Amino acid sequence: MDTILFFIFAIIAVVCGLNLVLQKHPISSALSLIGVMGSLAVLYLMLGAEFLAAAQVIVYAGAIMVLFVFVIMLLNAGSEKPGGKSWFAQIAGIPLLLAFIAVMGFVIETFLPALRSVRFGSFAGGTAREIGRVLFTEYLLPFEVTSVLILIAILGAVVLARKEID
Amino acid sequence: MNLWLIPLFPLLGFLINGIWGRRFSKALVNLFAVGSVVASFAYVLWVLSALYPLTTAHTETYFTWIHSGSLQIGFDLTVDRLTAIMLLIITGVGLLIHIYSAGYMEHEGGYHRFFSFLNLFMFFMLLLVLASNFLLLFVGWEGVGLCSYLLIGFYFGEDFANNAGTKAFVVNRIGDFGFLLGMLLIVVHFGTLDFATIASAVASMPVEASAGVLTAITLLLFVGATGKSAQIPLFVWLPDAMAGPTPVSALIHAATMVTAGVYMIARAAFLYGHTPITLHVVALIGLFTAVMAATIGMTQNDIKRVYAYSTVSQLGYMFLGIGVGAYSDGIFHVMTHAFFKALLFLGAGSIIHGIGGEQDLRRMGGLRKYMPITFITLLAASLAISGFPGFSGFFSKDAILSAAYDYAPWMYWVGVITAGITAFYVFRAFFLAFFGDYRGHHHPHESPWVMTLPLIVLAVFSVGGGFLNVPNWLAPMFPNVEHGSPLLMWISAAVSILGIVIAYYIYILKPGTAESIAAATGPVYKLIDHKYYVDEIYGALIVRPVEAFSRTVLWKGADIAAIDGGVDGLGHRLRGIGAIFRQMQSGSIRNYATWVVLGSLLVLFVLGLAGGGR
Amino acid sequence: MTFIVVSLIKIAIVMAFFMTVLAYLQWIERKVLSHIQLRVGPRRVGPHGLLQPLADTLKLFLKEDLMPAHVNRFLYRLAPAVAVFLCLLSVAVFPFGPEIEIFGVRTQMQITDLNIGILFVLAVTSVGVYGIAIGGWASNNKYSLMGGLRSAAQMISYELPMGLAIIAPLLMLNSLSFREMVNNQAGYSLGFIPRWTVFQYPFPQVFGFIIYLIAAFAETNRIPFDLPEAENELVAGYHTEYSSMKFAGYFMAEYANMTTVCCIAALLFLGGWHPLFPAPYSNLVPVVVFVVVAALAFFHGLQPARKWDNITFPIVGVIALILAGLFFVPVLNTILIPIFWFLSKVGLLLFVFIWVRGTLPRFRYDQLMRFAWTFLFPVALINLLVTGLLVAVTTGH
Amino acid sequence: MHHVPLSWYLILSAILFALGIAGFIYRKNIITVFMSIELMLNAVNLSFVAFAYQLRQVDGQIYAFFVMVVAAAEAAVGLAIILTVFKNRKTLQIDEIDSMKL
Repeated sequence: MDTILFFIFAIIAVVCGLNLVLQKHPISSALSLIGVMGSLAVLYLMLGAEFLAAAQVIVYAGAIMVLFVFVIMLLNAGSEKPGGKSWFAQIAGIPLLLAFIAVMGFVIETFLPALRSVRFGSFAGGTAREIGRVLFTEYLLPFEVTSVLILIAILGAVVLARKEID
Repeated sequence: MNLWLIPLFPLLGFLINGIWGRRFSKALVNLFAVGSVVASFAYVLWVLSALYPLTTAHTETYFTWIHSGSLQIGFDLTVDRLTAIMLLIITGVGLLIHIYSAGYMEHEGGYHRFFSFLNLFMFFMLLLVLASNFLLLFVGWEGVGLCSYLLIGFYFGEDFANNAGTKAFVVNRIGDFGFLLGMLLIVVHFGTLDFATIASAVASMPVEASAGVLTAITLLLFVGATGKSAQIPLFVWLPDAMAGPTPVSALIHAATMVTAGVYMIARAAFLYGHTPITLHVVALIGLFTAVMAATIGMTQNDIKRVYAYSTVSQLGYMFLGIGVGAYSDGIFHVMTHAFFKALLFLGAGSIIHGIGGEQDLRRMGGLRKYMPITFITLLAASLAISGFPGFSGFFSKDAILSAAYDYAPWMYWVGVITAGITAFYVFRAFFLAFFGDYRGHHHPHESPWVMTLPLIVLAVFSVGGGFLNVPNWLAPMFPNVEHGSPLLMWISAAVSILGIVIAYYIYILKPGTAESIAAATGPVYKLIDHKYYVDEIYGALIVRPVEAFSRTVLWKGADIAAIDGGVDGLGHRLRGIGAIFRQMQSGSIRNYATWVVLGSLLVLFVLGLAGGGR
Repeated sequence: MTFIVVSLIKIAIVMAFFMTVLAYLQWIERKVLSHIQLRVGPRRVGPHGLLQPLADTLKLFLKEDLMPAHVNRFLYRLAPAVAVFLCLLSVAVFPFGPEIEIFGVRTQMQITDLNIGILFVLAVTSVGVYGIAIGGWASNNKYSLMGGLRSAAQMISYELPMGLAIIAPLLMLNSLSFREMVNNQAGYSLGFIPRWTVFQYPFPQVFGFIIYLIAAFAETNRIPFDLPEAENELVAGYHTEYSSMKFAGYFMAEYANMTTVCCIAALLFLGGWHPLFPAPYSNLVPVVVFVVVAALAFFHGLQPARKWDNITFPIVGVIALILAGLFFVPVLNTILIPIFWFLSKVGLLLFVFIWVRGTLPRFRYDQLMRFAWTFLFPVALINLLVTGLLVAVTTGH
Repeated sequence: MHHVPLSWYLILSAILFALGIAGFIYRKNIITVFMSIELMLNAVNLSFVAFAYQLRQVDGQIYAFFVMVVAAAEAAVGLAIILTVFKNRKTLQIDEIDSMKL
């Protein structure tokens, strides 16, 4: 059962990833990115990270991608004009990509020690209770720092994006 | 006994005239300038009378001037019989020349400047003579060089004066360079510069048959002497030094400064005694300088140049005397030469003063009617210099020639011939100036008494100087060996008289013969007339190559190619490298992205290699 | 194997019931609104317009499915589908009854019990924004674009206060799964006060409930916040270009969202299927209610105001009586009572929605946004802080 | 093959990362580039969670969570910048935005 689920969502993720790269219009690549995030959420569930899966959907798909879709809609920029891509990228692009994936695959297969096989539910570490406990004890400082970071980001965004009222 | 007062008086004269001279009247400047020399002369007489027998040197040390490590140099002055003679010459002749120049410089600009420099010269000369170690002597040595430069270049408005001054200074410096090296070698070898200590150290050393350290020291010191006393290689500056006012030529380039070289070697006799090779070199150079200068003197038309070349020639005789070991005869000739050469120059000065600055013999003549005193005093001087029996020149020159005969007979015969030539060219100038009719277009007139009085005093000394028996006065310092048979004396006297008769014959009886001889001898005459092309040779051998070398190699090569090339080149190359990296800032985000990815892959690769995955 | 069969059956039951409720909710709304506005509402189709929803769906179904030319084809079709799919999704986690034993099978009256139930619902609502945003953008006209943007912005803004309002009760119920939350609300403190979150001991979540409701109105673009598709301003907002089934999709999505939100409110704040007062008495309440309904029906049936009243009203009365009778069957009793209480709470909240729609005027867009960020959000924060403080104090660790 | 070995998850994350890089380099529209960066971040999150599973520790997930937070902040600021860029230069094509001068 797990393998079937894994394959379904892995393929969805890869297809959406490809779609993101190949699509001309940003809105379609945005939606394909949402597809990738959804499938990743499911994979997180498979790996026992429930809270993270929910967070992924809420934060990534629900908030960040909405921003992206918003900006795309607001700017209403058309699809990319063809041409202008360096000849090197045209020719060497794909083979290099495959080479990179092959190398990473090789590295993963050989270097890493015995990896477990993924059984759904065999590691239930990712519950909200567990993450909450760890987050507010061991990782309290990073948590506070990131909250400050988010505050700064909000201020920055507001300042940058508001219309000049002058 | 505070000997330091002797040089102090001229120094004070220099300072006073130098600082406030501009505001003083001529009389006041005279008062200080001449007054300081009079005081110094009087004090010298008083000191010498106090120390009369003076068989041994009287040294006074005042303070330690330099103390670095083992080298200890003190500011200490010495007086011994040799110094006594030099002091008397310097202050005596100096005083006469100061009085003379008061009249001569009457209507010249920069009156106070002239006298302050003259006093400064006196101070340095006295310091040089009184010094009891090489370094203090060297201070005086440099000081007089400086003053000669200042005084030669007195008419700094004129180009020839400036060039002559610079030439004199540069040539002197070259000589001083040799002197400095000699001193350094002494310090290295003996560890001190004091005459007494060196003398005691050298006494125990063997006489150097072959070339050793002592020979090197003495030779280097001799190089300094040739520079200062205008001998063969470095004499070129003296004839041009005539660009200065005549009293300067008289005092510095006749009586005192040029004899400094001879005095220095006499002072360092304890060194030269041990190096026969150097003495032989000194003798040879002295002889050749004498011969060469005398021949050039024959063809000169400027009266001061004639006397300048005669100075070079007489200095050659002094070095000959020293070279053959007759130190006392050399010094004796220094004294007599001081008298008659100063007189010759002052006489020439009064002639030039009389005929409005004209110096060319061809535009003089028949002046005995207009300047009787100058005529008589100049006659006495000419007789003295040509060694006419009974006059001072005869005694000192003859002593040197007989000593030369003992040393090497051929030297005697060359010396005698040169004496004859000397007599010839001196009287040539004398007859051209005073006999025949006046060829100039000025109204010649006799100089005032303030100029003629010193002439008379000097004339007396030129005639009587020979009887001051200097050699036996210096006996305790230099062993005086009786030498030469009377026959040699008569031969030299006869030759000099012959020279006078020939000159009389050519220039008085048959005025046209000079030109005919010149035409007849043709190339030889031209060679001599052009002073053996010495200046041209130096120019070609040294000046032009050095100039060319500095222009091509130093300027173009080192400066432009190496330094500029290096610096600008570096800057250029950096810009080149900068240009390469500038390409990276192309502004295209895709380039940046590619660089980012490549960079991260590289880091990944390195980490993979290094880390190797735990 | 039984798991799949049982869950399939449950899904079938819930979907059937849910779809009919959606349809008739539309009818109820129109009837209530008309009575609020002293008018009669739909009466033509079937008795008292009861068949009106059926007529509407048929109409929408049969209408020609327009496909405007300048529209982004794929996204135009995708948007309504996404909207409908997402709002139906969250029903899966709502429990409407305790553990029961039917035909020898022990099961929970709930399609599935996720231990991150509430997070799942939150995720679904946050993703729900895309349906509207993309719909607005894809139809490629200014009004729908503006409508889509505004409603998306509004939903996002109100998602925050709603999220905070939801977190507050969680502190007290300290579990994310709906079933455990409702179980924690069982029992009565001081004998008669039910331990619903709204009345629970450390800090009754009355404020949380109110904030949640307001945010819920905004989330579902209901009246006070329905500016995006307000008729007189942006024509029809994001679904201007849509017709027939696609329009029906949006329509259904709106009502489905409304019911979902009410279910969450009922489960979180009003104690799910727990009765208002202790057991023995509460069982009688449903019977009493139905008997009263039957009486009213017969009374109206006797004095027919309209042509067929004398027939329709008695029929209604009889049905009510049958229902009342059902409650006496011991086996059904355990099932029906919890459902009754759960549905009555949800029904009450839906009535509130419709009631508000009939009475309140519409917010202007900037007022709406300012209200969210400057008032609702801070109050929700304070509520959360106070709850946290009191829970920490009372539980004492 | 009853269960999937963890290495496949890692390979999947590698593939997604590679796709991210391709998009990052290849695309010309700023927003698409920005999104491919987000994709890369997601790929990293996946490997984080995979290793959290492998090591039976929840720290990996915490890191993934923080990555998500940072990505949110970055997206906010980045999109604001893209807005201003578009306002000033009327274009989103990377090649046309290559000099500081407008």
